Amino acid sequence: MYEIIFYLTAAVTVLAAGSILIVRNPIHAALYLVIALLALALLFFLLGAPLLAALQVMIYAGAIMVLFLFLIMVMNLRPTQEQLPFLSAGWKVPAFLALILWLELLVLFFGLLPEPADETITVIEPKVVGESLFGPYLLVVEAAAILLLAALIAVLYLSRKKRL
Amino acid sequence: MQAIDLINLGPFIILGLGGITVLGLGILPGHVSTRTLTAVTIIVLILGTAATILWKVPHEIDGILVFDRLSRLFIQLCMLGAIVITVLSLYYPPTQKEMREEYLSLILFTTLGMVLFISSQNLVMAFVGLEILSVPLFALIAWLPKQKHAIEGGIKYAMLAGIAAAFFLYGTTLAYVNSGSLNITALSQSLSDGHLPAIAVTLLLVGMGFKLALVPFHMWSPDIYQAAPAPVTALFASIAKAAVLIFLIRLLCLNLQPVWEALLPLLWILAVISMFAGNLLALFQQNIKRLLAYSSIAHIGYIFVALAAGNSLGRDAAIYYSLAYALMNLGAFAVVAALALSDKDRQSLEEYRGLGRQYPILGISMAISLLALAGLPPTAGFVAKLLAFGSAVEAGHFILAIIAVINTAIAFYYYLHILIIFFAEEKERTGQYIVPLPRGTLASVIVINSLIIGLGIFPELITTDFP
Amino acid sequence: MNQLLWLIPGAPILSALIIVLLGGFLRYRHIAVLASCAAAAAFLTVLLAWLNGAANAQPLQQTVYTWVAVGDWRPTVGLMLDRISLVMVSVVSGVGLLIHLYSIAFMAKDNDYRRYYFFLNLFLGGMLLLVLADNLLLLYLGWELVGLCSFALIGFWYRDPVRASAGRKAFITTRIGDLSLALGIFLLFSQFNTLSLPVLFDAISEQWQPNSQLAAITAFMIFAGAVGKSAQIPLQVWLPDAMAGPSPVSALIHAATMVTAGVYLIARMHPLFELTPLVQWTVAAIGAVTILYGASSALAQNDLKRVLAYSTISQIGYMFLALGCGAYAFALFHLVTHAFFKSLLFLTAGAIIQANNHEHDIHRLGSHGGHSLLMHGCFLVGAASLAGIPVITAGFYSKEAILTTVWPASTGQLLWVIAALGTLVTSIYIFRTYFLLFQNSQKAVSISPVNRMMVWPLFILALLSITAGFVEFPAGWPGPQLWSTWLENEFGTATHPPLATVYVLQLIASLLPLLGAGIAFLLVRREKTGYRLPLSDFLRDGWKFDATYKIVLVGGYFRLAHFFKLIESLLIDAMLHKMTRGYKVFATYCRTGFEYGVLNRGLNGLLSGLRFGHAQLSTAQNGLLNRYALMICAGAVFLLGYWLW
Amino acid sequence: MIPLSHSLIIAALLFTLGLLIIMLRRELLFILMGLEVMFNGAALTAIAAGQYWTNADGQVLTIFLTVVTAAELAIALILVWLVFERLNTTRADNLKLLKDNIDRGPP
Repeated sequence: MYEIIFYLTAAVTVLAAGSILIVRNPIHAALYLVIALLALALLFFLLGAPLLAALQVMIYAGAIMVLFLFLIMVMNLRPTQEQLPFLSAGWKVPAFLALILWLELLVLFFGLLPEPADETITVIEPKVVGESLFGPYLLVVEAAAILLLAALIAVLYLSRKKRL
Repeated sequence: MQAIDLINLGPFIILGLGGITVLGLGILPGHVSTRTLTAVTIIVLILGTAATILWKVPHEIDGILVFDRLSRLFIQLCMLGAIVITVLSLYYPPTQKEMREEYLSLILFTTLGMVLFISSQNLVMAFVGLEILSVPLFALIAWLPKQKHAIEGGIKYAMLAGIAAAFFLYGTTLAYVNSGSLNITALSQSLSDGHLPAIAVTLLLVGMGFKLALVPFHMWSPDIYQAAPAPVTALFASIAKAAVLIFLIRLLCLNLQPVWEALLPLLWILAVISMFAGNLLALFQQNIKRLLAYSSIAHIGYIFVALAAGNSLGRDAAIYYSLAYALMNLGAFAVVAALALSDKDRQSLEEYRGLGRQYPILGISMAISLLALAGLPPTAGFVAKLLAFGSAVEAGHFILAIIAVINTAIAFYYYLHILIIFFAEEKERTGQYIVPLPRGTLASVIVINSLIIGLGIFPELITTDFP
Repeated sequence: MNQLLWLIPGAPILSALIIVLLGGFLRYRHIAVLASCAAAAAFLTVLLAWLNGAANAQPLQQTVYTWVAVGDWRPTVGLMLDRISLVMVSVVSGVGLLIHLYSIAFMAKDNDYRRYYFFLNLFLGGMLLLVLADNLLLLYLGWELVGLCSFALIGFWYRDPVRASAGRKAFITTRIGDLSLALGIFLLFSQFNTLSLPVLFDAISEQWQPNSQLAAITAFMIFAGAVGKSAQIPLQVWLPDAMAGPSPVSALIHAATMVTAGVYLIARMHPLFELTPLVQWTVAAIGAVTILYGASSALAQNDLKRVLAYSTISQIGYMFLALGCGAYAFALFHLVTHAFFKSLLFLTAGAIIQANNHEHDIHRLGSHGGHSLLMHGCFLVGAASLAGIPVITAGFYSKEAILTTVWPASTGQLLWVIAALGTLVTSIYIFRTYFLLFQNSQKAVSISPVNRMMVWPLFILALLSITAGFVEFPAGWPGPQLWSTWLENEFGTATHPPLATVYVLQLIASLLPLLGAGIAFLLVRREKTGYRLPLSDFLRDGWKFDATYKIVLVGGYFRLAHFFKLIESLLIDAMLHKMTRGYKVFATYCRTGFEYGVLNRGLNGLLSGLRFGHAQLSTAQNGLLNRYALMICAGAVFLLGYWLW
Repeated sequence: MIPLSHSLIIAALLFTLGLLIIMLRRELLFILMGLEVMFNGAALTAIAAGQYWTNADGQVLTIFLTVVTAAELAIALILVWLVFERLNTTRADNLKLLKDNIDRGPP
């Protein structure tokens, strides 16, 4: 049962992400992305990371997607007039390259690590994550705070109306 | 966290708090002049440099950051570079009105990113450091949103840097898959099973190769060099690249010796294609910023010649070359920044005709920087090339050394071409906007060039005693 | 003490850098004091070395820094202070200091003081570097630095075309020697793969047989370098003209330091020279000829400074003579005493000339009269020392030592006779100058009081010109022979003939200066009545060397060209007409075939290849974001593909 | 229990899909979405590996990834908006101001 749910969710993720390739309407694309990200949250949950599953839903689906949709509306984008990528001339080389890349990764991953003996999923509790985050990774948290501050300043500057 | 940790973290704390201080000063009700803000920024950077002197013994915090001679040297270099860039920006006409607390704090933050990246011992720290380094750059490149070029450069850089970051991150996660830890030293410990660490390092190399503008990840660099304001170009063409190089050297040469040795043929190929592509692209280029971008691609190729040697001399040569490279490019772009017109940089080579005669100090500085880039004694560029090619010869890579020397010869053509135009007799030049040369610019140009000469005369100061 | 060695050349060079970089902010007084302090610092360091017993200890060595270490190739800036260099360093820094002090007053009125002090300091630093270098590369660097500075200092008043051309002449003439020296150094490096002096000496004595051809060639090359710098025949022509520079410069460069660099070089490289007796004999012979040349030319000069210049040439001839006879210690001894009395003479001459509105002619200077008593005394001391008045002057002791050791060398008797003759002539010309200069000094009223700063150096030099000889009494005398015993370790002992012979020789040699002074007195009395020496024009022009060079080299060249032109016209007219035509056809063929076909096409091919590559790559830089991303992806595929493969 | 390699392969697929989106789509917003997909592929790898090694580092890594993505995306979006406003386009192939000038050719 567990396996079936996992592979099904994975299939949904991949299919939703693949749909972004071919849809015309940006809003549709954004919605597909949301689907992919939500499915990914489920995958996280299934892989024993409940905290991250929750965070994924909140941050991506909640916050980032809203940004996307907001921008699409502000720019008032119509369904694109561009030809579908599979019909345009230059699609073969990128697709081929991406396929090769994936195959390479696949081959390289093959049988690299011994699979663990026990067959159960160990849930990694949010508490453990928190302790790790504010224990050894404290400095990185501080650095991330600076990163967000820098991004904030940058965005504020670039979006200032007065100058334009 | 102990007292010694705090002392060692001094430069980082100073930079972070300094950035916030500059921001705070900028929004005070009473108007604080840009000059004051710049002064505060420079003081913060000087304090940060001073704080590195407190590092006595090599020290490591929780496997996250490491403080040793290598990181100290390059942290000081980054701080110095940031000071120079701040001074240049203050007198850089196009951004003069746009330069307030945001700009200065972003400079400080991006410096913090470099400093973290240089001294990180942990891949997560490295990733976050890399992002702190590059996120402010997105904005700094597009700092003049009135100019279409700038916006285009900004968006291109943001997108492509995102891809590079994704590759870097993917490499990080694969390293984690390999060893269950994100520490660099741990990565080397479980090396026995397969070549997962090698794949991880390769993907990290893609991410870093983008930042370094290594062929074939170099395509962005001329466009962005052209788009960005010259001081910002100087920033990411010199010290940012040096920071990335040092992390690469720390990763490959200091911690993952076996992977390094396995990677040597790959580094060999990358070196050759980078040198050829960079020099060929630069050869007939007429836009000086693009030309310098291409030339720095070739220089990354020379550094990879040293890395491809795979011996300790190669490592030292790469370290020395990184330092020299940062200084030389800083010198060249500082002159470009100093000669900017009121609203944009001079781009075409023809716009520089005769300027070397008009501004003798800048002319001499440009000559020193370019001759150093071309690799003439007694500059640091000569010693760097000597060490790099010497290490290749020592490792038995004669063909590589010969290719490198041929490339140096090709490169000589375009460096001299710039200089000839720079010092050409000027034609009728009336009504030309003449840039008044401020003392700060001159001083920083002089400091950089005396360092180039000084390190060429005393290279032993740098090349001794790396772990 | 080892750690302070760098200060000796370092202090003047640093001060020179400060003067050239920041001199704009400084006044004359500051620059002069700074420069003098730098010289003083160098001298004090040397003094400190003496006090610390450097004279008796092992050679001091300091590697200031290794420039860069690549494999086995480690060019270093290393300094070495052994006894030879200790002698040189003491003289150079000491006399240099005195001349710096003298210059403070001498140059006070000149506007170009900044340039002057820059080059003076740089010169001093270069000379000290030359002397202290522990490898030939550094020595050569100092050698060139000294040459460059002397060029700049001789032509210091470059607005006067004559003076400027004198600088050029000095530079070009010494360049000929420098070239030869460089070739010699290359030869040594190619043979032994090192330039470090101690290593080199070991290698030379181990690997080269005595009389080997290679050794002879190398030694000759180095000797030619020394000849150029030390103004020996046939490269002596630059020195008399070099008097165009300011007098302190003449004293520094052409009496105490630069011209003795050649002597130092040969003394330093003596293990090499000892392998090749032939070259050594050449050194002695050149020295002997130069003695006569210089002395006789000085006899006929009327320009005060030219007298001294020719005298310098001849005195350095004595040093070369001593070097050639293996008496290195005495060569250095004479170098020291010569530095003292010749600097004294130059500085006195400079003061006299300056006090009399830059009048150089000794007759007119003499008839002006009115030289101060001090000048009179100083010049007399210098002249006596130069002539070698027995017992009381330093010049006597050093010259006597050389003469005694010349006798037992090969063809020594002949050389001795020449040298003794030289002594006589020396005495004649210098006392002639003296009598002419001070003939009217009875009516001495000091017209322009000499600056105090100029007096002290003169006084010290005068004292040294008298007393410096007492460190080495001639062979067979009941006095100490400190000098030769002290330098024994470096050079070994010089031989001297049996004592009976020695005493006879010494008696003759000590009578000659007195005789010369007497002859000079008579000569001057007759000269006042209009008498002129036979051959005086010939002598005055330095044996017509300049003219000969002009005729032989320049004229010969033109003759040759003319000759060729004549032959050419004959041949073309007569019989080569047809061949020319054939040649033309051939040339045309070559041009079309080779030049256009191979050269042009090859070069164009290369160029268009580069252009093609540029264009191809440049087209890829099309600004398309997706294309750039594609490239990144391709790169990743390539890198990962490597691991699969 | 899912073998680690299966998760890795799915993650690699997501990563390459994201890359493919970037390479094929010309709309700037689509490119950004592709970037998100790439990042999430990496995140899935990290979570799967965290499960394999049963330690929290994978999740910590993912949290930082989220933070970084948010920061980067914010700036990227504002730049897209600027492009739209100043250059009146949302397509990547209209951004051709910066490129090598190949018409003039070498001198």
